[in-house]
Amino acid sequence: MIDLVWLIPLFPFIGFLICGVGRNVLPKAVLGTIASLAVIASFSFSLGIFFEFNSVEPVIINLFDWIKVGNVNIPFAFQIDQLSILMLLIITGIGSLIHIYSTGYMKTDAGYGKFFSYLNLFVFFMLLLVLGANYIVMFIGWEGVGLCSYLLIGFWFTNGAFADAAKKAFIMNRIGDLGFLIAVFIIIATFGSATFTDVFPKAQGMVSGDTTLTLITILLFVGTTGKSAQLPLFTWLPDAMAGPTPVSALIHAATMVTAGIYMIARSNIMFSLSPITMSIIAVIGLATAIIAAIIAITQTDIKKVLAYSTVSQLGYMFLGLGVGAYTAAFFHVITHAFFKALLFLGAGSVIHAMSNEQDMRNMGGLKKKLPITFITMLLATIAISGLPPFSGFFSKDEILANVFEHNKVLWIIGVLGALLTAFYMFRMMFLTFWGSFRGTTEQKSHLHESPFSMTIPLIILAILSVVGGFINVPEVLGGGHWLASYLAPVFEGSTSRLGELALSHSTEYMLMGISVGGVIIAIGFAYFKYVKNAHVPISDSENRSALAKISYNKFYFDEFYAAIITKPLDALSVFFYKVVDKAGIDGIVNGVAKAPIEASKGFRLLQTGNVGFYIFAMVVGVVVVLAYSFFKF
Amino acid sequence: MNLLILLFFPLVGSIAVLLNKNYAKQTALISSIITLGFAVTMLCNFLPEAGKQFVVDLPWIPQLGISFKAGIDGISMLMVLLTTGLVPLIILSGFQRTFKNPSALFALVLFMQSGLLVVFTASDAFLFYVGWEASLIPIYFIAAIWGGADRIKVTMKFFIYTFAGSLFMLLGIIYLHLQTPGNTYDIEAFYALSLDSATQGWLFWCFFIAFAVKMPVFPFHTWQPNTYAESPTIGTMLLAAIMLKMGIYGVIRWLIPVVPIGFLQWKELALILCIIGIVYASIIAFKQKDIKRLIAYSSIAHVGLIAAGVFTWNVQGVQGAMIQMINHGINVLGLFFVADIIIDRLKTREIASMGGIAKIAPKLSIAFLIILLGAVALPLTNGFIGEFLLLLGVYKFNIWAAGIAGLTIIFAAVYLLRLYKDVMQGTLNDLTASFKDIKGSEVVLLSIVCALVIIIGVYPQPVLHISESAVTELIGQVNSKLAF
Amino acid sequence: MDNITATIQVVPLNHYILLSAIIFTIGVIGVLIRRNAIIIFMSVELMLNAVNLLLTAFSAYSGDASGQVFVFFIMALAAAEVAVGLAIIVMVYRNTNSVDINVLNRLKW
Amino acid sequence: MSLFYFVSFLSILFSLLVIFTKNPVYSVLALIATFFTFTIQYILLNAQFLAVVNFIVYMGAIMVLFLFVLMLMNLNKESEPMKSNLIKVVGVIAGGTLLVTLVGATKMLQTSEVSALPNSDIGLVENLGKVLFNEFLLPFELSSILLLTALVGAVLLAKKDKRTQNG
Amino acid sequence: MNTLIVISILALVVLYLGLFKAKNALLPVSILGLLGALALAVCEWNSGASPIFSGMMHFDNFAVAFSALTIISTILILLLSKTYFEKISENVAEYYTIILFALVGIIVMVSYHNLSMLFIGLEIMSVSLYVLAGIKKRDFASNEAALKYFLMGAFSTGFLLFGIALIYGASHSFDLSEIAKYVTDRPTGIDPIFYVGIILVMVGMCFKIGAAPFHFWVPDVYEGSPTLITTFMATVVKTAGFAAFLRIFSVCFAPLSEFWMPTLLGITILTLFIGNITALFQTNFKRMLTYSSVSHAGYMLFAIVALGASSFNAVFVYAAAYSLASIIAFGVLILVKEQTGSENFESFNGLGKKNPFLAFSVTVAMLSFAGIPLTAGFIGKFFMFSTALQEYHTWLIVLAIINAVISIYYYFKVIVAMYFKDAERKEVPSNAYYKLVLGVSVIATIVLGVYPSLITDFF
Repeated sequence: MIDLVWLIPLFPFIGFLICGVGRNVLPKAVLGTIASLAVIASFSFSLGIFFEFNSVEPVIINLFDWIKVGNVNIPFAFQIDQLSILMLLIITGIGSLIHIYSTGYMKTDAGYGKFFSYLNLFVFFMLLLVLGANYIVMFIGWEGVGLCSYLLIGFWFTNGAFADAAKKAFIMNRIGDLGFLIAVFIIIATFGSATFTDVFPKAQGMVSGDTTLTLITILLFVGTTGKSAQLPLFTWLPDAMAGPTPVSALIHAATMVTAGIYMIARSNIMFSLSPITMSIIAVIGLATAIIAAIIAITQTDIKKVLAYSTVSQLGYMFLGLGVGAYTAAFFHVITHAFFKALLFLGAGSVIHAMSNEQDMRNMGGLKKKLPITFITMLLATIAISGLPPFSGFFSKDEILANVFEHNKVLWIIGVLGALLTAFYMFRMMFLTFWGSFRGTTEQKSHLHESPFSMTIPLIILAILSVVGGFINVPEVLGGGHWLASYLAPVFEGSTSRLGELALSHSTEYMLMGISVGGVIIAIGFAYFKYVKNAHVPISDSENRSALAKISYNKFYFDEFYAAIITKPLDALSVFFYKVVDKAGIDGIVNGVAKAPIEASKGFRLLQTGNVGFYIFAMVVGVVVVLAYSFFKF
Repeated sequence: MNLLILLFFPLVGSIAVLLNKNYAKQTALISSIITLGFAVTMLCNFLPEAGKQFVVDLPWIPQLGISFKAGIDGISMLMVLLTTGLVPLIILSGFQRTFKNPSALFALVLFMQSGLLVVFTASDAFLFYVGWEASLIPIYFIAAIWGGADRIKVTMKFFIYTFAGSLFMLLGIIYLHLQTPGNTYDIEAFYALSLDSATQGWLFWCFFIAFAVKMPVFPFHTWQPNTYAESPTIGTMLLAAIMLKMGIYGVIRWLIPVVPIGFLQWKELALILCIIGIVYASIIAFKQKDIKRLIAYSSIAHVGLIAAGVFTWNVQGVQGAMIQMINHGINVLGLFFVADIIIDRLKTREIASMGGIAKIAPKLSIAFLIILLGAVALPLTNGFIGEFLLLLGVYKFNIWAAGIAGLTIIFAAVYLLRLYKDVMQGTLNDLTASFKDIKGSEVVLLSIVCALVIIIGVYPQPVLHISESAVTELIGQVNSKLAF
Repeated sequence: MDNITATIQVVPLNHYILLSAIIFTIGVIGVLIRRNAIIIFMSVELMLNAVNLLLTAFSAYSGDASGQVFVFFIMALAAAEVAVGLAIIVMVYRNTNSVDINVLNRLKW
Repeated sequence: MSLFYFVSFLSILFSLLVIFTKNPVYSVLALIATFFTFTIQYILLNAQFLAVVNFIVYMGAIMVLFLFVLMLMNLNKESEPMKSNLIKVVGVIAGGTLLVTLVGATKMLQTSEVSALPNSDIGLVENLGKVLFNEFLLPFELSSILLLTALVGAVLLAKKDKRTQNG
Repeated sequence: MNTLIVISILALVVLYLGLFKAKNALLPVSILGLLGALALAVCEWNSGASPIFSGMMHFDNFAVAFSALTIISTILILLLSKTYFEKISENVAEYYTIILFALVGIIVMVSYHNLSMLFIGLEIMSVSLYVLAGIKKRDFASNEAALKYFLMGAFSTGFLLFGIALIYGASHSFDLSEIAKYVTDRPTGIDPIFYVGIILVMVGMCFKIGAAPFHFWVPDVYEGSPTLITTFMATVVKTAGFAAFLRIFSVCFAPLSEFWMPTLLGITILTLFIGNITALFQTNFKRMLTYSSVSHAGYMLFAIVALGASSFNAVFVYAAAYSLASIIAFGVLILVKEQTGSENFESFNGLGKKNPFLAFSVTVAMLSFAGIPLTAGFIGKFFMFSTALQEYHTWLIVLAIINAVISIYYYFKVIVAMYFKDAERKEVPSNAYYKLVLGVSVIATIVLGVYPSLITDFF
């Protein structure tokens, strides 16, 4: 079965082709079914491989020689190991659910077939990303998912703003990708290969803090900041909410954005040997987590809140990576995939019910109308807030525990961030489901629970969000740390270097207590503010306090980038074109061309038409020629 | 003799087109497809490792040491395939257009093809030069007769500029000829020369200017955007897709191996110019208002990278350049064809007046997107293979150079996606509302282009294999000369 | 006659060259300063005669007859040239009623 | 010897008169005088044949032609508009410079002086005739073509056309 | 030698035909006679090992080749004259006669071996041309051209003769071999008047070929003369001038090249720039061609500047290419002028549409002038550049390249007018002779451009 691993990406690819070609021919039901079945088939295969795979060493499946130039050989090859298997399961599993959900959600959209073909294409690229046995194949997936993200964000491209958001996402990803690409060049130059199984053993032998490794890892991290929406390249992700909601769930919450974490986890050995990079990652991760959380507090668009929440959670994952807690970070990837996908799908259900209304100021009191959505979303909110025994508790707690061991200051900030998370998530819940309905009467008359195709995935994800944490219950809570032991072969090199988590049980209990307590207070605060006082965020036109303004305007990142990058570049473009190119270089070229013409105007006057002058010129010529000859001679 | 048929069949076709005025397009297409057939036959008999094959060596002007000597090695083979492969597409692109005096147009295209093939196969410097100029004349007429409003001035500038460049090359060629022991123009004799470094230094510039103008490399590029914009699209395609490759091919075959020490002296400067060109042209492309001019500047940027790859003179760089020449040919042809479809229907080149076309022309939008992705070097499209190898080559030269050159992958995305957004996305306006989707030959052409974009992107190895040993050998030869 | 020749022997050849050069230059100056086509033509004749003298002198001093033969040819040329030249001048005069060369300036630039 | 210098002086004087007299007819007369001094020079150089030919051709034929044309055109007055003095000065300076350069270049190295005439009889008709009809036969024949051309050409140009064309 | 006799007799025959009013026989007889002369010239290939007629003439391969070239050019030009002369006056026979006499002079100029022959040949040619320039007797331009040409030609003859006299004074001979012997026998003791002689002969020859600063007559005379005569001047006469120039300098003065070469180099560069730059601003096609003719003289001077074994070939090929292109250009100009009455570039507007053949011919001619490959002009320039580079005149070539680039601009102006500018016009009428001449010239230009070996292995 492992030999047939190439079938896993092939299914969605075939689905993509069928949906793409038949998008206007086949009926919608068929299209949706084919697309979903393709992903479900991949999921089944992934499950099969999951059960079959029991090797400690990764299995490499070479498909064909892709690029072979000189001593650089890049085969098109897949690598199966624990990490990629888990990623396969997440992608295909959640992918399947979202496909099913989408069959309901997108039912009325004209671009139904196109949507599913893109979605399948995305799954295909995502699978390539995690299956690639070398950085280049990974890069294919890496950029491929970026493309699909672009296509799906700009799905409703007739809206110019959406198209701009798509463009922005692609370009920001590209900035990171350049870092990735250069890192790959250095890897090839240093190790002579880009294949993981060649690179990592060699890297293992290098000293910690090696400059080349530091450079490689920093550049790789630059790559991840784009893809996983970290500072300073995170601004595309909130804008990416322009895409259909299932896309936000699949791509911009559960899978694509975690590619960065996957990549660092995959390259953990190199990172473990670069302490400087690790610190940078931790700091940037935490900063992202906090800034995004602060922004999320004041957002009024339900999807924007979730988007910033995603950025924030990704920040936590990077914080985990930064302190060497690869398993914990990856654990958070899994649980986050469950509850964030659920939250987005739930939000989608709400938006669906509200006739595409996304502003929470126009919602309220929906829990009666949308019971399933409400309950599942509530579970997910609790999970993300980190209340035990929901999944988010375990994963976040493990990250924070590792951070605590590493650096106490980071831990304090991290916990603060967790409190903020709880606050803004419950704020969202309260604003949406509690209180009284604030929308139009027309919207009110349309309110309805979503169809089964949409609610069933919600329920499944809700279950996973609740119980997902049990795959890696720490020993202190009597768990078996299954995930850690399962992934141990992948992180073996790093753990042997960095060591295991070595906190005493009592400390761990204390940490859990602090964070859970804080979270409960935060929720209570939110409850008082938004339920008891029924506070509704003010409209855009009213004045906010300075802090709220900064938060509401996303710390002015977009404006800042516009001011220091976009506008200068545009100005530079005009300057280069009009001044340097047209006037400068072309001016010189034209000037050189003009010179003879101007000279011509003068020269022709020599030809006066007067014989006397001609003869005079001849005589002068003879004199000069004679004089010159003899002078020279 | 096989090669002679390949080289001169287009001329036969050209005459056939002139005689068969009523079916000019069809005759031209058939002729070019037959030429492609010859090229493919040769490819089937081609052994990449066997060095120069299908050699023709006929006396031409014996008392000057000039012979008609041509042959095909891996590098030439790729260029021959590029030329013979793209010309049918270029002819096809004119199928739904009406031209005044079409037989003359297509005869010129075929005539030019012959010249290009001579350039890419010549082993004799004189022959090379003749082919070089012979391909310039037809394109001048194509651009100047069938071009846009401003064509006369623009094409004159183009012609004078390129002609000036090539005359300096002629100076270099004659000079080298006089240095060879047997007073010959044979490239092998040029390779065998070992001149002192000062001589090689100025000879480098003689050749470099000719090639740099053709490519064009910053700051010799100012003829290009206007010429591309004003030429009829057939001409633009010929210029961008095939003709500028003459410059790069020239660098690989006639510049670096002939004056290796001169190359060594000026390598850095050449590379810096190339890299400046990449960034500079990309930035200019950001705010271009004219669709063809935007693609033209993008072409400068892309070619800058190819040239930079060549000047690094390592296997990755040169091989990357080889495959990227093919890719750039395909992509730029596709882009210009898409632009032509849009311009033909809307009668304007102004990007600002377009928008929303994707809504009513889904086929065009898909094709455009695929070609565009090829141009921005997305993995699994052809562009990625080339740019990956090129940047790897540049990286091996210098990491900072690679970093700056690598900006192209960001910048290309910026301006091309902006173009796509402004043209295809957004809302329809009065002008674009009646846009008709592609049909007939347009579909065929764009399908072929898109298929090539993806096929080469997914499985480039066969293409790379053709030129690999020739490139390796050439690099080895130069490096051994530089070793002492 | 012989004694005359003997007297001449004392004249250095250089003086003949000088004389010819002076006459030649006078001819050139004549061409430069006059506007009458006929006078200009006459100045040209002066130049030719200077050459004739020079050739004869060289011929006499070197004892080689070919120089004098050459002078004969120059005279033949002069005759031919005068015929054609005066014909042209007459023709021009018929059209313009002038032999002033400054009138001839339609063709310029 | 002094005869040579005297004749030379006369040559220069008359030739200056040729170019500086305002009346064309006087110019022609001065030119005839100049040619006469040349004839004397030829005699002094023992070039008798040339002296005779010069006398007949130049002083006889050519000069008569000039005079004839001048009279024909009624140019025997001082009708010629003279050039401005500036042009005259410039012309003289240019000519003077030419003279200086010519002579200077010639004199840069000392010219060898010929002290004896190797063969004083070369200028006699008999000797010259031998050379002319042996060695220089071909040019002699060809000069007939030259004269014929001039003949045809002069007639062609000088005769009045019946038709008037501008074609 | 036989060629010379045949042409001389032919001229007389034609003159008599004119007397007997056999107008229709003029052209056929002239052409047949010239073909015969051509055949005789070709027969003497490789037979003229030594000078004949007491060293007066040396009909060597050089002479044969240039005779053939000039005779062919003359034939082509005469073919164009079918209706041209008749429009000027009735004296067509005399025109043919004088052209043929000029050709006699030219044959002498390419085969002389004695300075007296050079002189006589040159004068036969010049006197004929003075007459020919003025055959449009009622046309002011033609009058002016004739008088300017005559006055300046006679003036420059004075310098040439002075030079010849000085050379004779030093070497005591007019025979080229004797002069060469004089030079080689005493490399140090050469009389300084000999050097002055060289320079003055150079000046005289430069005047004849129209090199700056002795070129001033060229534009005016070429423009004013009847176009057909201009064609003759620009092609046959110029070719002969170069042949004569090259002959004396290669046979006699080659060992002293260090002395005269720098001067001639200066003249060459000046000629190139004056010709090309002045041509740029012209609006009259004919006048543009005259300036371009000056610049081509500059290119051809390369062969003399870099005197060597390949100079003969270079001048021959260049002259052939230049003659062919000139015949095309002037030939079409005659037709266009007949229709529009103007010689400006505008009168060519739209020619490409109405007269594709004429336009194509002119295009080929312009490309050949500009030195674009696959035309004879390129081969000519190529030979010139090769020759000059053999003597390491690299900077000269660089300047020549700049000039070649400048020249593109004005040569292409007419192409632009013909093809890219539309104008209301009727088809230009042309007769079969024109088609024949233009066709032959175009084919020859292209054939020589593609396979120059046909004429390049003469020397």
